[in-house]
Amino acid sequence: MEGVGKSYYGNRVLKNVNFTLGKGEILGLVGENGAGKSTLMNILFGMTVIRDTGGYEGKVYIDGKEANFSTPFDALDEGIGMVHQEFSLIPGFTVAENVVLNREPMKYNPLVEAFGERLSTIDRPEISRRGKEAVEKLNVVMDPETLISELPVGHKQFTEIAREIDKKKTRLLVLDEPTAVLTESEADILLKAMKRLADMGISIIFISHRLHEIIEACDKIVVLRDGEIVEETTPEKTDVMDIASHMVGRSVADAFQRDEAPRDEGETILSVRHLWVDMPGELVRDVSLEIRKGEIFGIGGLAGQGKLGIANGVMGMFPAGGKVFFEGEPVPLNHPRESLGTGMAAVFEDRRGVGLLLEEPISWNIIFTALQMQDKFLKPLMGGLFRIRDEKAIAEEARSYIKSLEIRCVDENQPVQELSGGNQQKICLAKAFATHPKLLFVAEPTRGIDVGAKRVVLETLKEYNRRRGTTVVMISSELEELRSVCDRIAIINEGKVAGIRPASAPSTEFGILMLGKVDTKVEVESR
Amino acid sequence: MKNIKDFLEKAGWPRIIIALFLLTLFVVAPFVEVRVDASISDTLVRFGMNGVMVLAMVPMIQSGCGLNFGLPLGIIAGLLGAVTSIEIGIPGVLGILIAMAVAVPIAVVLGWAYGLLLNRVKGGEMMIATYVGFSSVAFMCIMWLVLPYKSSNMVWGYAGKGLRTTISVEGFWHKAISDIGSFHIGDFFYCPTGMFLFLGLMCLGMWFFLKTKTGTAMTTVGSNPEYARSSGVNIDNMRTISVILSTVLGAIGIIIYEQSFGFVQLYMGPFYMAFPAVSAILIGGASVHKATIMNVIIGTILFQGILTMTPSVINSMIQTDMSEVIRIIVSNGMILYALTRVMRVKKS
Amino acid sequence: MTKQSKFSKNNLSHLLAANAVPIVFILISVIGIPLSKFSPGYLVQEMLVRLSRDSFLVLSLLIPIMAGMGLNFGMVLGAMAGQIGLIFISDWNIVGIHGMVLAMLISTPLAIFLGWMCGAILNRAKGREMVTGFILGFFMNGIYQLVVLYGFGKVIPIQNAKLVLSRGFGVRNVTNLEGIRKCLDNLIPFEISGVSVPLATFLVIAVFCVFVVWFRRTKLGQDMRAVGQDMDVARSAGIPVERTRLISIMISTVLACYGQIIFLQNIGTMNTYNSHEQAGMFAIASLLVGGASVSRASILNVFVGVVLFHLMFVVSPMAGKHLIGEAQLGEYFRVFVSYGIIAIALVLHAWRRFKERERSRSALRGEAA
Amino acid sequence: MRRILVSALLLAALVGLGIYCYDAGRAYDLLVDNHDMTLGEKTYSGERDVNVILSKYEPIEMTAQDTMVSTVAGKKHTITVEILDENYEVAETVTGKFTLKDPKKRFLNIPAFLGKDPGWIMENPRN
Repeated sequence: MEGVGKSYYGNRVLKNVNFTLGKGEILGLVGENGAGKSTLMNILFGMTVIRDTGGYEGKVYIDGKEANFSTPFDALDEGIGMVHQEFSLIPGFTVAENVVLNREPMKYNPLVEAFGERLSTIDRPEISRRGKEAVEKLNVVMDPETLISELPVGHKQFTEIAREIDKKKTRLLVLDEPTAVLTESEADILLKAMKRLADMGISIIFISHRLHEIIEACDKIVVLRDGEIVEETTPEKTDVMDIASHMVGRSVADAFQRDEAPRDEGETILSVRHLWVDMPGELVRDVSLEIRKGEIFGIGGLAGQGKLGIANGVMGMFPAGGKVFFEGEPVPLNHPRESLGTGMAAVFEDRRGVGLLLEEPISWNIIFTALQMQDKFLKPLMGGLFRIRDEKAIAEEARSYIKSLEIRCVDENQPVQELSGGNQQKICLAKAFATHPKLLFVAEPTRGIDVGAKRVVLETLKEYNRRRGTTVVMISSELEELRSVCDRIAIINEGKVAGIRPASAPSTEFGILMLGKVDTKVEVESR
Repeated sequence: MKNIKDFLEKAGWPRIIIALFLLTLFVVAPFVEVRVDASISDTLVRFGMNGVMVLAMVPMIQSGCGLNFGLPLGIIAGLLGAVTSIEIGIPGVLGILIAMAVAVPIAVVLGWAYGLLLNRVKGGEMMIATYVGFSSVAFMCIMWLVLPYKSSNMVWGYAGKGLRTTISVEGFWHKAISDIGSFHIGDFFYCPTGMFLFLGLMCLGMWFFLKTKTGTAMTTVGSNPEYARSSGVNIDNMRTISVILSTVLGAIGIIIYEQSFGFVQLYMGPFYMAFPAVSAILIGGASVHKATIMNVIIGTILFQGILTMTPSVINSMIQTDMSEVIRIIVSNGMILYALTRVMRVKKS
Repeated sequence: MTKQSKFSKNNLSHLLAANAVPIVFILISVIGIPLSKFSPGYLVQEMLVRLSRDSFLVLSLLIPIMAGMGLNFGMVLGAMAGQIGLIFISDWNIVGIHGMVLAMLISTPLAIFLGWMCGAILNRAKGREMVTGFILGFFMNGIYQLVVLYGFGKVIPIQNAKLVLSRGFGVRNVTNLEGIRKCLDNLIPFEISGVSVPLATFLVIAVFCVFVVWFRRTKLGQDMRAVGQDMDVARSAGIPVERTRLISIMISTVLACYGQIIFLQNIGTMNTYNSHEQAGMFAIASLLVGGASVSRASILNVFVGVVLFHLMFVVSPMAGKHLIGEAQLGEYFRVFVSYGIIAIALVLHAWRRFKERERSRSALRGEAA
Repeated sequence: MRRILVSALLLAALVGLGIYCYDAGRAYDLLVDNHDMTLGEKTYSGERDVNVILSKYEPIEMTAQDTMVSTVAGKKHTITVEILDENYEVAETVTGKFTLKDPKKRFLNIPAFLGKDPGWIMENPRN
């Protein structure tokens, strides 16, 4: 790859990426979330999303020839295989059937003459032979005739890799965080299998957050940060600490300025003990936290480690267990109404899915929770027998938030789906502020919105915290943002609290916490 | 030009085609010796008769349970009420009120059970609603034979047991509501103002309900269940309330229908009664998860207009009774359009 | 057919739930038969006739289920095509097995076209194929009546006066198919101990079963199974999902058309305007009675279903008569049970899918602290 | 390319089958007549009882001066006439073949057939 760059709607995601990958070589690609790893792979794999958003700059060479894929199928023909994190396997099929999916060996029969290829019968013994052969290449103990639905998670991953290998022309294999779902032993088998594939001449791009795996398996390591390659080394010349610092070590200059000294507030407002939350993709295993009144508490960590699960668990959106005390009072879990009733509010990360009513007007979006929980904006009808919505009061409230949060819109009756990402985020915030909460969870407030809107959102959070004393719990994968806004930051790794640090702590310390080194001195006084 | 395009866009092509079709029928009518005032009055009467049943569709659509093909469940409650009121034998408006008084509690119980069932099968509601409706009508066929009703003009002559398939309400509450304040212009035009008032009252009630806290919550559940849940709304309760409301309105709707129609149709009578109501509200412009009171009114007028006009006008034009075929094509075509259109909306 | 997974304890209860419906029906029959005082010989004869008559129609439902389209309520379109073919041959007065084969040949292109249209519409209503198919059946019924009640005689010439309504055009309500009555059934006359067995029809059905088993082995069959289980994965593997679903509906519609012709040749008369609706409803009810579900159906389900359903269908009116002395009651009971069975099966399926999602999610649950 | 050829062939075969079925399956209502018949100058008397068997259909027993209707499928048929004596024993059997060409000619006169007169299949003389 030479001089590859990409920008989405104006903000630059990839800048001048150059690297080469030899035959049978394993390249470790490492970088924080949002550093551009997935965009780079989308370019390599010719995903249509790249072409739809204006193509890319620079050149990609395969075996010296320039390659320009318009669809993933071109990449497949060129011998590039991709294994995604979420499995693309048919549950009801056996391992062998999945390995040869849509490339089934076929036997001729007369009907083919009249009705075409697709009526030729499938050669079942040949399928299981090819399945067994692909599985053996991985040196994994797995019966190719078992159904996928009965396989342990690790074996599903191997099936997917086996499928890519079975394609005759595969020369380059991209593994996107394959070990994220594997146990230690399964990860080792995978690494050995990768080495064996490399020896067979297949070159591999290995993306993972577990730096010790990168060091152990790769021939070459590339570190990506903010869309730029900041480091290209070999395992011998580096170690976990060095890679971590490159991944995270942004020069302090262009981070957000911290304008006032960190302050230590009063007693605990929210105490969470041994919380587990069953949220798909964001599993929380055992989290204990103490959040002080009036503080801006940050929760960081890599994607999929469970940081988003905490807010959803406490607010009762996903099945959860453990003890949660708000202002000393126990809060029953699994009932959103209870958590909201205690004075907590939340702005969830899935804006379009959970946070908004896309077809309803702005006013309705903003006042709904307040109306629902605190019976605001209702006026009595026929002497209080019924209470109906007070349209006038609703319009006023909406207009006040539109002004204070600078929401660019025609008027308060405009359907929310016509607004930009930034304005939609502000509406979610307004919805939470309307209930005047004592404690506000905010998940990924600045994800996918332009820089200008980011600043306004963060300023508003700080302002509400200072003026109204609302305790804010901010969950974000942008470490720098947390450090610029929060007083203390907890890092979550594999569903547990890896460690809690004051915001002023050096970013490398956070980098280590993120990468699975559980910190011994966890500042939690368990009461 | 732009706002015409917007209007077309908002109104949706099929509705315009049907409206134009109805208009041409009215224009053509005088040329084929069809009395325009008689057909208008006929359309209005049918509008009053079916209005409430179409209104019964709104709550379930709003709360995201989809089109209520299980309306027969509500209709059964209404029939039970009507039959019991005739058994008691009090005529006039009081008789109707008794019928409703009996029908509503039954409808609430049926609606509640039906709502619980639908909550367990989220995603597949419409198909299950259809067959729950069908099997309950079939079940009632058995019950009509067995239930202990003795009133002479309802029971089979020879056996003295089991209800007749159609029971006349002539002596009891035929047009009891329609006649309140009704008036005639010339000898053909009859305007059942009583029925309109009642329908107006029900629509107003629904309009207010949608404004209350529960009503707002129900609409929110339909538009984005996760949003509602995150704001402390108990989704299953809201859906059950919407199903109960829809079933109760169905029960009241059938009683209004009967008092104007003049006969109570038992056994397989209500079997296909859900489809006209569903297609009417869709013609009114409702989608599978959004419906307003205006959709009810426009849809019922358009649909009933076509039902009344086609037999008279088309028959006299080409001397064949095409009305039944046209009704099937228009009514089911509309539902089909709504079902396939939903896919596009989701994608965009 | 996916292989049955091993039975652990909670799977057993799951298995009982899956086959609850056939078990219930066996009970109904066990109670009903003695009550109805039917002689075993009569019952066996009746079952054989009905098995030969309905199995083909029910088998035609297997392929869409395999392709994940659920119960193909749109099979009514195939039945309509078959009936139009029969109208033509009775108009031209073609008799015997030739007549039946000709009817099939004529109606095939029409069935292919209707199948293609139904498939295209169902592809636009992904996720709610069944209710769309159901309404499409009603809609096409309107078009069918338009064509048969008004088209025939006016647009399409009809010579045979016996067929035409008194007003000069449109086909009569009851079309007599005397010419081809039982032509397939008696093609190979065969009797054991006084019970006549329509051997030829069973041969045709056997051929069809072999076709279904063989079809599962073809690439197209494998693609359909893949599409049925997970459309997105199939699409990312390069399988043309829309086309595969379309082909599955087309095949099913054409087979339903043949099934209807076989069904009507056994009866000998055709009520032109509602026998296709009945056929659709009974076929689906029989399949569900056999223990099939909306996502999984096997040939065994078909035959068990047809026997059990028709056993109940024959027995219940007589049982009602002897029990309460009211045949009408048995009649309504029969209608109630057929609709009830479909409702129960649909609810069970949707509820189980709801539970499945629940169970797979709980597998992810972290160990509680 | 080959596939188009093969499918065209298949289509042709199906159409052929259709035409064959139409031809073989077409039912005709024939009038089998045992009356005296004069054709040109020859007259054939129909005073004996006969059994007429057309292809595989049920035998038609006919007394003298009798007419019966029989429906047959297809154009080519064999005809066997069994002439009976007084005590209804088969005295003589005469067989032959015929194809129905002219749609109007549906009238089979047995005496003319027995007299080997070529015009034994004719239009119905009465209407």
